[in-house]
Amino acid sequence: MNTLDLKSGKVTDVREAENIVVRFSGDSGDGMQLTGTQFTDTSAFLGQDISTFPEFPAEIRAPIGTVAGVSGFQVNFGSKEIFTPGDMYDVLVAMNSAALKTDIHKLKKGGILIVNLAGFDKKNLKLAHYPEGINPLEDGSTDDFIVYKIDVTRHVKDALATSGLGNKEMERSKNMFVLGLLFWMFDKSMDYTIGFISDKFKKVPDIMNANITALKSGWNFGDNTEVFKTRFKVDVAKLSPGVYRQITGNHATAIGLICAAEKAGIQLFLGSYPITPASDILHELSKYRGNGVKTFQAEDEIAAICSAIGASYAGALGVTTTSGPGLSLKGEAMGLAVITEIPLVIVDVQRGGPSTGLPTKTEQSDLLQAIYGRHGEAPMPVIAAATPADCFEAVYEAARIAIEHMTPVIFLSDGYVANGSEPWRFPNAANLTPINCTFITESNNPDGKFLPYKRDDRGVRPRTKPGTPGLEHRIGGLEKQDETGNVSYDSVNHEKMTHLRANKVDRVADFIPLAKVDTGKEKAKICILGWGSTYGAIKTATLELIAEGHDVAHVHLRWVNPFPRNLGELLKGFDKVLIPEMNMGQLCSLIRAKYLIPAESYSKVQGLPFAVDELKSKIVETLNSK
Amino acid sequence: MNTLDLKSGKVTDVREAENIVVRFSGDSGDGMQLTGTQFTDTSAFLGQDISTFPEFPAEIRAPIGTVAGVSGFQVNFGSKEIFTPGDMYDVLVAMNSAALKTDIHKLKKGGILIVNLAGFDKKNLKLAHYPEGINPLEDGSTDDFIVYKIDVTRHVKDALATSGLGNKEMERSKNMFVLGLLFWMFDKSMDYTIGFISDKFKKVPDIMNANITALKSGWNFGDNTEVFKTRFKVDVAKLSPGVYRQITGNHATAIGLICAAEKAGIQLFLGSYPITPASDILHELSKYRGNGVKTFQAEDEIAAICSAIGASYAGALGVTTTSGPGLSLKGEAMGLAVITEIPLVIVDVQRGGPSTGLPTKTEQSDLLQAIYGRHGEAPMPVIAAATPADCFEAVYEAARIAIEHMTPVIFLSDGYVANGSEPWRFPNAANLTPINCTFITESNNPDGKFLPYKRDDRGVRPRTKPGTPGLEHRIGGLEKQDETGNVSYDSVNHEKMTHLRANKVDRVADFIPLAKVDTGKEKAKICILGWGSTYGAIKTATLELIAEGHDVAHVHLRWVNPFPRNLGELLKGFDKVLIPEMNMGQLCSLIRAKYLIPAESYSKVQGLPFAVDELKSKIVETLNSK
Amino acid sequence: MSDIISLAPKKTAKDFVSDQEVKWCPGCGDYSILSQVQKVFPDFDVKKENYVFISGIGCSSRFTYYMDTYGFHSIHGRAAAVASGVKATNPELDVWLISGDGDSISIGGNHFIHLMRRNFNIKYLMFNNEIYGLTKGQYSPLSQKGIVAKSTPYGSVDEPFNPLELALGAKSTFVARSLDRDPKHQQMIFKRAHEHKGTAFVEIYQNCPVFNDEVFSPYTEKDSKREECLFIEHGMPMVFGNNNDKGLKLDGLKPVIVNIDSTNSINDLWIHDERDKTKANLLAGLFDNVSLIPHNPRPFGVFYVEDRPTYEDDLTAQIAAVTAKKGKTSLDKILSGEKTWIIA
Amino acid sequence: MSDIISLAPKKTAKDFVSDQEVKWCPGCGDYSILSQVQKVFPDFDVKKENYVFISGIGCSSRFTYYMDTYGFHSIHGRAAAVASGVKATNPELDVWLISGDGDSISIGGNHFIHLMRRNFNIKYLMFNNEIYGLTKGQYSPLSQKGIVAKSTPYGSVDEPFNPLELALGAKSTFVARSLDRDPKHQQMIFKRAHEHKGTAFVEIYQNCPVFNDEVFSPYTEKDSKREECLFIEHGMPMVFGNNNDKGLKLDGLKPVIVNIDSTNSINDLWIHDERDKTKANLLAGLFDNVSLIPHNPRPFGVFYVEDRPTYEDDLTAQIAAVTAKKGKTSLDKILSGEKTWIIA
Ligand SMILES: Cc1ncc(C[n+]2csc(CCOP(=O)(O)OP(=O)(O)O)c2C)c(N)n1
Ligand SMILES: Cc1ncc(C[n+]2csc(CCOP(=O)(O)OP(=O)(O)O)c2C)c(N)n1
Ligand code: SF4
Ligand code: SF4
Ligand SMILES: [Mg+2]
Ligand SMILES: [Mg+2]
Repeated sequence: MNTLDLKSGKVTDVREAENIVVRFSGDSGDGMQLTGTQFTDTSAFLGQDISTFPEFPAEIRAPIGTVAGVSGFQVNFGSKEIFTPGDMYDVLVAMNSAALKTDIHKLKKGGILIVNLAGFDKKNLKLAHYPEGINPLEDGSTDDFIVYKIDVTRHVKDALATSGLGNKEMERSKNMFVLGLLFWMFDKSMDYTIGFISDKFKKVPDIMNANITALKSGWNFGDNTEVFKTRFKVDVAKLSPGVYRQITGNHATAIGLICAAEKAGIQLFLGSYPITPASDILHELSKYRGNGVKTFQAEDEIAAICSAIGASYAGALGVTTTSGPGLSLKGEAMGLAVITEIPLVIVDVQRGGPSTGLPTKTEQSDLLQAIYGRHGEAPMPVIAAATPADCFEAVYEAARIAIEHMTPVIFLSDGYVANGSEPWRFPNAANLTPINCTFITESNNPDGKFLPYKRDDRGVRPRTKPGTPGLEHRIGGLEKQDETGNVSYDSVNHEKMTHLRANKVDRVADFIPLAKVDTGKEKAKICILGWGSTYGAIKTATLELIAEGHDVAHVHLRWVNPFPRNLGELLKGFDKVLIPEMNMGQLCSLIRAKYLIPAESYSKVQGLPFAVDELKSKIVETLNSK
Repeated sequence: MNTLDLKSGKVTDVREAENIVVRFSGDSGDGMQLTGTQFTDTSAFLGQDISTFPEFPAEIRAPIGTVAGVSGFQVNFGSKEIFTPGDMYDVLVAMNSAALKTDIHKLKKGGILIVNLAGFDKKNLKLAHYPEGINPLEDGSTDDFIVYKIDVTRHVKDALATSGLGNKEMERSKNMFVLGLLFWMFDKSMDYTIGFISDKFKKVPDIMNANITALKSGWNFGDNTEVFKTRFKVDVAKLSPGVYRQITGNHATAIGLICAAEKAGIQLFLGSYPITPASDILHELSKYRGNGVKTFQAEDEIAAICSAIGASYAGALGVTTTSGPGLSLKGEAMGLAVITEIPLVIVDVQRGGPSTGLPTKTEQSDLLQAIYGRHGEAPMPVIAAATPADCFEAVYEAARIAIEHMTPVIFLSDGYVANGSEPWRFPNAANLTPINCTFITESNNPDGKFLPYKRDDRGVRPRTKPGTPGLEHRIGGLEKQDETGNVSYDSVNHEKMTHLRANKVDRVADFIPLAKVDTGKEKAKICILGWGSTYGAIKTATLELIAEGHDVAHVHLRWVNPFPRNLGELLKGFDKVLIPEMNMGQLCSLIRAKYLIPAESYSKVQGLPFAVDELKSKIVETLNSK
Repeated sequence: MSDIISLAPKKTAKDFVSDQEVKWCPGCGDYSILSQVQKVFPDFDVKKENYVFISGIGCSSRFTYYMDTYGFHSIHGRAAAVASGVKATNPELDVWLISGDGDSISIGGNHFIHLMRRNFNIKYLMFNNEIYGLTKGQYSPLSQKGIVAKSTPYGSVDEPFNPLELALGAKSTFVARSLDRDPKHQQMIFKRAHEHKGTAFVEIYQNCPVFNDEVFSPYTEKDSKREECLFIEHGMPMVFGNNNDKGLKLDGLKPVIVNIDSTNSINDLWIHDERDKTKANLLAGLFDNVSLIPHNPRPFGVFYVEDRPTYEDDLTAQIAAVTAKKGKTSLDKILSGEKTWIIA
Repeated sequence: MSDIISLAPKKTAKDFVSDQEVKWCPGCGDYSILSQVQKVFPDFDVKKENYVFISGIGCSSRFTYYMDTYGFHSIHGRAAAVASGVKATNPELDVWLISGDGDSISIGGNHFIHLMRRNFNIKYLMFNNEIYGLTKGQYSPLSQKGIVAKSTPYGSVDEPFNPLELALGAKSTFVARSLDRDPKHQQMIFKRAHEHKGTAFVEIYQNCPVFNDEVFSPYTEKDSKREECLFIEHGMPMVFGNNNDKGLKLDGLKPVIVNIDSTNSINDLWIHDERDKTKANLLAGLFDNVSLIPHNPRPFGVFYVEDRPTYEDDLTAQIAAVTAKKGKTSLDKILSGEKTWIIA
């Protein structure tokens, strides 16, 4: 529609949209992550639903201008509920040739391409490995898009001519110019970002002013020039009423752990060794010294988990955070936690494997390792987060089960939810599920010696704290006698203990919700069964397919071990079960083994989340196959 | 039958038997392992088939006389083919009260019990925790057996009265007296053992003579006294003609590796960290310095596998040997071997888990870890040994596949096959399957740079040796570009490489035998599917059940990953599939997931092998269930 | 010394004997160490329930089961990491770490050195028998080069560590050596270790009669002990020999053996200064094989002591400082973060 | 120096430049180290194909990709173990190990110390930037106490290692230190390391402009360098200072700073003896924070050299000795063992 512009009074084409996907793409040094975050936060603040997907290179700072150095930030915001950062972009901002090269293939036909002309000079084209003489802005390859070529660098320098800053410093504000322009284009207030800049650079007023000036001149550029034909109007979302914040998965994980420990009334101890993409949990938790949170940067992953085991033994909530390679190293110690029946939360933020693999990419390929990756029969509960905000609840649940059931629990996150963000209607502390952590203080054996392995009716042994008089006893990694916990090499006892440990984990199923259909109806023609971070994409695909008239249902698994009691029954109600996973079909093999149903795997191993469209085609294809 | 005794001319009851199970049981210091080994070797030498089962405590030398200190050695020998050390004993030798207490429950009704009276005095009864005043030899509890109470200690001292040895030294020959007596009882020649003693103690003639005297007086005691009413006659076995030796699983593993490396024409390098029950492979291989075998006792399991990876990289056959806890530690490095596609043999001699568990007991509980126990998609072939001698062939196959297919391979053994022994018709070196190890010396790329990840038609990349001019290149744990092997973060390439690696492992199935029925017929009512060391027990049970008229078949899996191509088809031919495992049903879940057949698990987790009888009942029960 | 003063009646050694059967081989040096620990414990002002023993895996690590205290028999080589977590969580516990030479310095080497630098207030007893006992006789990184053991039938080619040098190189704040066969010396050393505020590393020569019998006999047997051992004491001259007639002198940076006689008086000898790291390194370097002629005696006693804040004290202080400055953030504040918005 | 004499035409630095784009941050100290290695390599009598670079994980460990030699970029902390296997298998290869401070002494600490004692003939370059670069700025076990880094926003409470002391404590046979900003010094040290037959440990101060900028600037910047650095050379007096007017003297076991003037001549100074371990320890102990007044200068150069047989030579010799004595056993003999019997 053509309409009077809200502020300028000019007539522009204002397109209404339910949601818009914007991709900021530039060199690692161009500040794309910051730009994207500000755009996201502003949208969220304005009441839109959002989902983000930051992507960055494995190198700290790969050579400027190269494809290896491209850093991208994608955000999907809208007035409807948003579950994914979007498959294709409506708007692509490309700060240089390498960024264009990397991301252009996902810009929708007819989409808007904004380029920084300075990034398309000879040098940049060469760095991006375009053949000599070829400029994608001029060879017709971008004809399908609405292209805005802007000499951002020049505009910024003009705007800052009187700032007294040097060339380099001026150039650093490029991203703010672009952000201002985007704010104009989507009619978003600059207030949030101005507040942010003022706060961040309060000690360097020159820089503060330069950034604000650049931001505003970006806005003005949109407003004043006749270049731009289109603006967008995206309504606020109909989210449930409440107070919201913006949160990433790793941040949510960190505060979930703090809440769990405090709710249980015990110390939080994190033993961790840095590793991408899990390190931010360590960084975040290390800020809470004021709350008595103890973070311990161990010499390696083995020391990290062992220190956490020691901490739990001494009465804390012991936690260790890592990613794949670290999880592989922790296997032996995880077995120790299993046999000593000590609460422990193991956080694995999955990334692309095997080996060092693709450290900054996402994947779901540690599931079977989480379930089976240690010697002997050493079962433990495994839970996975569906979305960034869900990390809070999932890790809180992990801690609750660990503490209340005296068991190590694995919490699976992945690079996608860990770094992604979304608006979160956070809970009140008072409303969090209580966590019962009781330390026994008197012998549980009327006839004499304390029995550290005498179980209650949930199969759980009592928790003790060293320092408690009269309950002195020894535990360890050798097989233990039932009830007394003394070392026992007895055959029958070993089998009994193996079953007791397995049953304890299995009975966690009595303390978790039953499985249910998330979207769609029971006994639909096809069930899309997912776990972890595929949640948003599957949900969106399901919603769209249902809207298109297909009989599809979505079931999401939060606990992958044990399975909810009714899962088999629920799944058997569908004609077909399709399991999309960012691995080679790991959950699928568990489901087939347990329920003997011909579940089919839909595997994607590209270090990238599923696109809604690819999911939809696969689902329809499966529906139509005989 | 009553018959004239072969040598003495006295009339004794000589019972003919197809096979006999003898259990030697005593204190760790009583030399039971040696006694058992001598008895076994002699039987084997005389042409009988045998199977042994040594069992010893986790402590080096637990307190003398206690149940914790009991060390047992069981041997089943006979004229028919023997596949297990036997469920129950025909003869139990108990050197003290603790030994009796530990083992009497498995002596057959009517079986022979030989006790050393000196081990049943007040002190010993108390150490074995018999209640005050209770002596199992006198309270009727041994009435079901033919009991021979012999004051071995006194007889030995009498026999050695003139030896000039001290009391303690004389007592050390107790076991030889018993052995001599058993030789008499089974009419076995003492020559083999006399030879052994003469060799072992050639530097201490006093001890040598004492042992020989004790041995002979044991024989004479049987021959001269009227105490013994029964002797046994066991024919030589109808084994395939050929030259035989006696071998344990660990020993067979060691020499299998030596043969594989020599057949491939490369060095053998073992990087290992000691751990029960795998250490003997390290001990054995370290003896072969004369053959250029390099053993490296690393500082830990991680260094062990990494040094082996380095060795393979440098051109050797890199091997690492361990048991469960060590396997858990090697996970990360195993992933490195997967992605660098380097040949490597990982030997896991399984023991009771989880954690430190039951170090000296057997179990099959590392199977799923072997298959899934590392982060990311990191598949590798897994093979398991069926019997002690089969360790040779299985580890040889593991090495062959590792070398020819450029992949790490896991070889699973367990405490039972590792320490057990059997006669082995060993092969000629010349007849061993050739192993083709080619190092590329010239670029495989006519157009230029060497392509270290360019595959042949089996999906295998070329092997290089550093030091080869012109082929300099870099490999590592980051995802690699197809063909060039350069680092690549490309999404589609990652998926491609993941599939290439998976396919390479899957295609190993084209180079291994198809699955077949071992005993029984195809499409029988029930198939007993086994893997690893349950082979003997399942085979025996199947043979006996078939003889008893049941329609049972036994299928044994040597390669547990990949499965033989025809396995699904073969299994679907049976009405039922029962999978006995010394774990909680690990293979069973793999089979169910892959073939969607309702295979049932029969689980035993007692640190002990299956008894034939318990298998038989379970099979019949399953046959009869609807 | 712990800050906690016990009001209960004084305990005896027996109070620290657990109900578990001791399962070491007859004649094993471990027995003596167990007994000395049980003997000195009643002298410490620590409540029984506050003792925690943490061990790895090995014959020595079974120790934990035999003490009637809290105990954690962990996994091979990781006791130091487990103990660090325990001590960081509850600094009031009196944490004792028991470990073998393999457990400590082979598989556990990394945690060993990091524990030393961090200086948690943990007492570390390393039972050195220069062999892997529990796995039946492989050589360890402390076994002498050339040793014939199960895994090295032709003699090992591995240069061993000098564990005290390693501990010093890793910034240990307390380094001592004792012997299984000298109960009084052990008791003295355990008391000194316990007094030290920081990681106290005590190496104890421990005979394994089954797999490495008598490797330390020159230092433990009556007829050689006084010639081969140098018992060092802070502030005292370094005297040894059957008749206390020999001594060590420092010739610049070189220790020299002298006879105490008219030319060399006891006053010229090297006076032990346990606060001097250079000298501690020199002493640790007295590590000659007894077959050398001549050779230095082997020192026993406290080599080195340094006052350095413990990890847990620094951590506690940091928590206190941050809390004082910023206060405790309420859960609701943590949940809401800095920026929120309302959807009506 | 390798035993292999190359007959090919002399290589140049360029011959060691691989086709992979170098991906370190602009200004990273790693560039200089790469360039010095490439510069010295043509001077060594080693065939290009015999060089093998083995690294762990970290910014520094990417080095391997940039050398046009054989290279193995392994996993975090394990390069020493991989390299040991390579060298044991093929002693003719000229093995260079590249690692960061975290890779070497945090997760890799155990392999680090064991490599030192075993003394494989491997050149070990540790790029010390006192930070975890690749994971974006957490402190390392070599970071100064109190450092504010990503994982320790209130300042670390970890006492750092002194890596040279640690190496010496672990029986390293060659210990040296150099700086990224001193190309000539690096080249000299790399040559010395290469000449050494055994594990040559070289610590290189390496600036990480992104996460730990300028920690070493006192030693690299023109205006402070000559006051703060003590360049040591075997047989030479220890002189430093802007005008070469200061020196170190040994007062008994204590190093003292003196002004070179009429009272203290250059002849009274401590003469560096790289064969003296006690002095090497003293030198390594000169590790003062520059903010201390007064403080010792930081030494650079070769601290210590010791001749000790390499692991691979001892192993090769043992194989030769056993083979000479017992001969090679045929496979058939191995297969049959000592005792066989025949079933007809
Ligand atoms: C991960 C792991 N690797 C190996 C072992 C086997 N193991 C147990 S104790 C031990 C060494 C024991 O030697 P030491 O620490 O010196 O103790 P000692 O028995 O001599 O007291 C080994 C290798 C194990 N239990 N766990
Ligand atoms: C097993 C494992 N744990 C953790 C990591 C993450 N990681 C990669 S490099 C690194 C530390 C890098 O620091 P440093 O060794 O000092 O090298 P630099 O980057 O500073 O050169 C860490 C923690 C990993 N890759 N693997
Ligand atoms: S094996 Fe050695 S160290 Fe272990 S208990 Fe026996 S004597 Fe002691
Ligand atoms: S992060 Fe630091 S060490 Fe790593 S490449 Fe950048 S500047 Fe160099
Ligand atoms: Mg030991
Ligand atoms: Mg670093």
